[in-house]
Amino acid sequence: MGSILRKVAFPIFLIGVAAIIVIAWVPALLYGTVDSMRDDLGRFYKWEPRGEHATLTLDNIRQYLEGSIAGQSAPAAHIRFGRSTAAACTYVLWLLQFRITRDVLAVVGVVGFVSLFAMFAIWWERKVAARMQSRLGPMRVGGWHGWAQSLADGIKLLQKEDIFIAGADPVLFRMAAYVAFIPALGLFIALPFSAAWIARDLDVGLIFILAMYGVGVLGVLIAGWASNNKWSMFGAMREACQMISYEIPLGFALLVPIMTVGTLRLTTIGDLQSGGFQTWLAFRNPFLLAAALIFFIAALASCKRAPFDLPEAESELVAGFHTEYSGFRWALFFFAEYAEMFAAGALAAILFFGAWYSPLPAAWGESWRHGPLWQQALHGVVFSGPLWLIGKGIFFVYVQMWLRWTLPRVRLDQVMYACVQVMLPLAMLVLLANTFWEWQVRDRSVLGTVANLVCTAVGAAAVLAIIGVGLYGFINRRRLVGTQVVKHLPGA
Amino acid sequence: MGWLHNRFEENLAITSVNWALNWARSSSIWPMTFGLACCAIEMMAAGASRFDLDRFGAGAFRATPRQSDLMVVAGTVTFKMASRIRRLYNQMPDPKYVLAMGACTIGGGPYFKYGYHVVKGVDLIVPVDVYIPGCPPRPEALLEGLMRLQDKMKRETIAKKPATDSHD
Amino acid sequence: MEENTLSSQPAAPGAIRTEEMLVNMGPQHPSTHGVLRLMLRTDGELVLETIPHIGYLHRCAEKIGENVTPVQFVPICDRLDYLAGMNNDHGYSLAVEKLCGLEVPERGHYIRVIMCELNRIASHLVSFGCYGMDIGAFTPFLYAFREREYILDLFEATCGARLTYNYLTIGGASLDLPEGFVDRLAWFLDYFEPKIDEYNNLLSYNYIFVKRTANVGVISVADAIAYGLTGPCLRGSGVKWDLRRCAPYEIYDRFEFDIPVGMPGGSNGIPPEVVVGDSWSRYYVRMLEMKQSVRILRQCLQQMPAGEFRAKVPRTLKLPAGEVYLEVEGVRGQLGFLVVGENKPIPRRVKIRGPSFCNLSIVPHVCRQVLLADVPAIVGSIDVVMGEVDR
Amino acid sequence: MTAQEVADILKQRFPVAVADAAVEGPHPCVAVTPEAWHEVAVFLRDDPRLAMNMLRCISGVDRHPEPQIDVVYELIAMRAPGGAARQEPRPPASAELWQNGGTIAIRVRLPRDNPRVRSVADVWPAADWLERETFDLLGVTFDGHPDPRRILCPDDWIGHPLRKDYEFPKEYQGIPAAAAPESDSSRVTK
Amino acid sequence: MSGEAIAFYMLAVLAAGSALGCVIATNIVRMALCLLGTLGAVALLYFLMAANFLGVIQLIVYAGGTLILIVFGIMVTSRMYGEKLKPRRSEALIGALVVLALFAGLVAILWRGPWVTVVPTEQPNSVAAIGQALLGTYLVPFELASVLLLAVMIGAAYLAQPAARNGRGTEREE
Repeated sequence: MGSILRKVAFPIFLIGVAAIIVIAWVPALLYGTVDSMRDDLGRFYKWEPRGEHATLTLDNIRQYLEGSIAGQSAPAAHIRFGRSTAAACTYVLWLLQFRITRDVLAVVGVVGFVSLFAMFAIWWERKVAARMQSRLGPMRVGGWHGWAQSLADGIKLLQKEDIFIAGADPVLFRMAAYVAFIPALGLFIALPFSAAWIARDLDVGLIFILAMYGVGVLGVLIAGWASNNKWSMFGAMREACQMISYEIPLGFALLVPIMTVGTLRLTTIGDLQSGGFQTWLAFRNPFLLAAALIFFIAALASCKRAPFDLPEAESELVAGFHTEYSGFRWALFFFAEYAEMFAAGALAAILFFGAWYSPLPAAWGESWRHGPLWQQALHGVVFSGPLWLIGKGIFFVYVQMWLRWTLPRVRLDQVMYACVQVMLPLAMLVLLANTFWEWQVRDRSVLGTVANLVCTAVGAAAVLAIIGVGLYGFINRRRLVGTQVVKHLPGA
Repeated sequence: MGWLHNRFEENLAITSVNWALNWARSSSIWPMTFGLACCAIEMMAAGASRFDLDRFGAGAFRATPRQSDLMVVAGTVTFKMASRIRRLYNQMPDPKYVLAMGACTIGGGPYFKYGYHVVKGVDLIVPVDVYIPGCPPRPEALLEGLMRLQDKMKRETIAKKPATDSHD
Repeated sequence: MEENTLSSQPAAPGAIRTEEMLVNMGPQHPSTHGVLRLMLRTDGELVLETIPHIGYLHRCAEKIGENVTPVQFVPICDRLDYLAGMNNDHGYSLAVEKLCGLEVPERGHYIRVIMCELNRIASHLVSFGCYGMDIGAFTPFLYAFREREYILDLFEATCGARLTYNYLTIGGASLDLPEGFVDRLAWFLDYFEPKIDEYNNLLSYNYIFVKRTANVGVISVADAIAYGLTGPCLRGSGVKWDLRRCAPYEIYDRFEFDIPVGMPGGSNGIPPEVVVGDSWSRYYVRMLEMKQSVRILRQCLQQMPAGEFRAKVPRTLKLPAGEVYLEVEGVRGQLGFLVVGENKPIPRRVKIRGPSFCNLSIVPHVCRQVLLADVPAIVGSIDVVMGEVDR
Repeated sequence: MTAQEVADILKQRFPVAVADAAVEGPHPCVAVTPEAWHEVAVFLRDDPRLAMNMLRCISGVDRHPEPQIDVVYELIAMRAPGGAARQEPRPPASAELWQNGGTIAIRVRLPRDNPRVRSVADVWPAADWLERETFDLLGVTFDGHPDPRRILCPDDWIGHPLRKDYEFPKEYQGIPAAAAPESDSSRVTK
Repeated sequence: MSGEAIAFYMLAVLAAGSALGCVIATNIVRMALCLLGTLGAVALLYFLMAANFLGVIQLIVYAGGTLILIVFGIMVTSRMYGEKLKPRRSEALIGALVVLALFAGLVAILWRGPWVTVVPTEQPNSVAAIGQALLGTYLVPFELASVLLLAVMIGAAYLAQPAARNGRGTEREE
């Protein structure tokens, strides 16, 4: 059984990944279908926008799909269904028009995404770390570069005994993992993957995500307290100190783009950056670039990633707040951490780095957006779409990993010093400066254009530098690890 | 044995689940960061670039026993340390495994005769799954021991065992 | 990890009442380099007092030493400071040779120096890597082990063992150097020397690393001497004292090398935060010592004579009545052996002065009123090997 | 400064306390009576001519059939390059080599049934752990030691292992200690 | 019953139940956890009423800020484990009286207040409107609150000062 599985597992895995992408794509297409259907029918029947006919009936849909509505020669703008398919699709489309259906789908999607991403990120972190350390990382499990490593870890953690500590608070010890995990999941509700791919497009989405970050700390705090272990306690205290302090520069850094765009709605903020690389908010003026940097550092501290990983500092606190957690309960903390990491990266992308848009201006792809299906799909890859946001998020997660495996850890007083004495005044100054900039400097003015161009150049140089370093490392990947290791590389 | 073990009647479904569980367990053996003496250096070397335990999924050294599956007893066990080792073993969640690395942990090694303070074999304190001889064993030997442990894991089952069968 | 005892003594009157906590660091703790156990009395993150508990690796080496012949005891010496087995063998062999009046042939001397200096580099590499890990930088550790493998390959080619060599023995070395050793060593030295600068750039001058270690755990010269600190710990405090120079043994007077000491920050590329005697200085002395070892090794390769590698040692070596106390500059400090003979093949007493033992004894003095995160930084910079502390 | 000179200075200052001096051979050694040892230690450290500022090692030697245990203190004088023998609180770091100002070993002979000597942990802090170790392994009691506990063996350990007539434990806390070598200690001393 | 009604009743039960748990629990951190339940449920109720901004502020200020500060404060100041809170009888009596008075007041207000039963809709730009109101109509109370907070901050800094002088917290950071 094992040998057969080993051969087919990787193709199955690849097919699975493709299938997940397709499955995730279909509802978005169908939402569009249903909405346009309602618009068409509403226009045809002259419905009131919020009247009694706001809900489509099965008959409406069937007629629409069959194209049998009088006076409607080409009812479906972009999809035509045959008679038999239409009957099957009727029920699906009918269900999809309700908000509750979409919400359920969104929650399933979010949970699925978070768990898949966490598993991917854990595997990836091990590979990234290994390559930085001239190792190979997981190679055996599953075949191709140990792709099934996280899966094996997950199944193993499920089998592990869920140790409950004598002397710990029974309720709090068990609840803490959920209190940490649920907010990490919850913040994805307001996190747009693209203008259309969002569970709830809140008008205060940004603060909602911040609030979720804040609530998540409570889980860590309770976990540390309830474990009846001093190392856990130390970890929890450090986490609380760090979070409470860094929320302030984080908030200030976020105020800068908010001030520029004048909204808290993340989809609006994202859509403002559709005009290509130079319209990304971070490159608008130098203060936004500085704000992006401050935001990223503060977010690192909030996600308790190195060099701010004091709450789980291994060489000081054993494993910090989760010292006493075992099995899947511990995995929840891990999932929460990786979810928050991704959210921080995605937030940085949305607020500063062009959200779900590619560096090409979205206007160039406008015709593809309404073209046939393959053009739409291509538009999602080339111009804008969730893949871009996920890609950017993963890139920022990679930067976090990069820092983690490069930098030593700072000390608690230095963390506090950096926050209160450096980051906070800096963030305030940036905010103040940005205020004056937005007040005085017009977009089309000389100063505004020059600043935009300079910042764009800096950003482009950074991107090119990263690509260059990556290429250099890739080309010299056999030389850089040293002869000793190369001998052990497969195929060497 | 974990909470799943010894609960189910043996049948086809259980065999398949068993295979998956054993595969997961043997593919993700997380050792505890726990070095006692000389062998610990070789254990570290086994985790480092040249030998890289992580290739087998066993490179995630956990600092706390609660999250580790494998205790590599690497080095001489003394009487003063014995109670701590037992406590650490008890702190690990089931299913857990012990790998006795080196001559000292197997039976006292060079300290067998005059080592008044040396425990003559860690199996006097905790049950041992795999013994790796050597003083210290080379990292390759540790990898070999890990694979023997994987073999052992792959033979485990969650099905009920006959009552008379008392070996582990 | 254990014995969650709570103490709640009221603080000094007038101050805000605080709870003090006793926490146990070790014996199983990622940063205690083996089985050191530190009891910390803390007030929040502030460590008020540190009490080391040792003996978790007490392997009765001295008892074995007075029950077996010197040749049989050499392998046990390997396992004292298991990161620098060659240096331990060397020290014990020298002590026994001094007691018996044995003369080592010229080539034997050179082999010994080569092995000792190579092992010094290997051990300092581990120290460098582990110290990085104590501070939270994981990657230097892997790099250090990668370079160390080259040295271990050389050792393996020479004597067949990676860690416990039993190579430098009474009267010289147990085997001659293998074919091609000199070339391989020369290649390694050329490869390794630039790496030291690379690692300095990676870790030593890293801003966070300097912030974490500079001005932390400062040991004054007077304290260092009073507590019997030796080796890089003593030199980190600015004392230019190295037995290879101050009381030359073996053939160290034939080589040219510097003795790196802790220097105040601001010059020579040393970060301005650094104070003589702090953790950074101790760490940096080791980095510089690796360079000096490379220098010594290069000179060894140039001067290397041919000939015998081991003196004629009688099959049953009788130790004459009398005692000898001999110290060599081990990797972690002065490694001393007191051997008491009584006209028998087996000595009456072998006392080992492990440098880590004395170096560690300053921990309660230094780890007072420091932050919790400083404790690994200080203990790591002292670089103890528990095999040598507990013996 | 040679061992002979050190021995002469000591003999001159403590004519009674210094029993004999064996300064020839590989291990120059001065024997001191246990009662006077602390005073001699302070003198060794503070006298500007001697300035033995570092205690390198303390070893106990069991002379089993004879009822005697020796405690041997290894001292060394480290001279700062400026020539200052005693260190000021913080002598300046220097780029010059420190000098070896001479070494000496002090032997204190103690009765085997009740070995007692005054602690010198207040003279050289390094003696703190070294004396604890000597107590642990040989059972020498150091009066006035700040922390007279065992250091290597557990607190409930029975006996002092480096005594020649030490009997190996059969078990410790329920863990069997197999293969205690029978009559080995007698083999060595016979 | 519509979905919103179901959600409302569930959240109401959660909020009330958690509040009750907060009163009954003897362990102070468990109280905090119950408080989180209450605050979170109330925030979700706000979301249900399309008062997104209020809900988010409830979460960020009370659940994410104040509650954590409370728990943090508890952990820093009190004994770590196992201390149970048992009110004395007199305390319970006074508490009951206060609660009764409050309850009566609330009932009176509920009785008199006008009830609007409109399906809540999301306001297009509520955040901007709130901002305008705070810096326009209610500027004086807003600024007074800032002055109060400033005073509190200075007071806290003053209180914390001796501790910093005793420790080495300040001397490290120069």
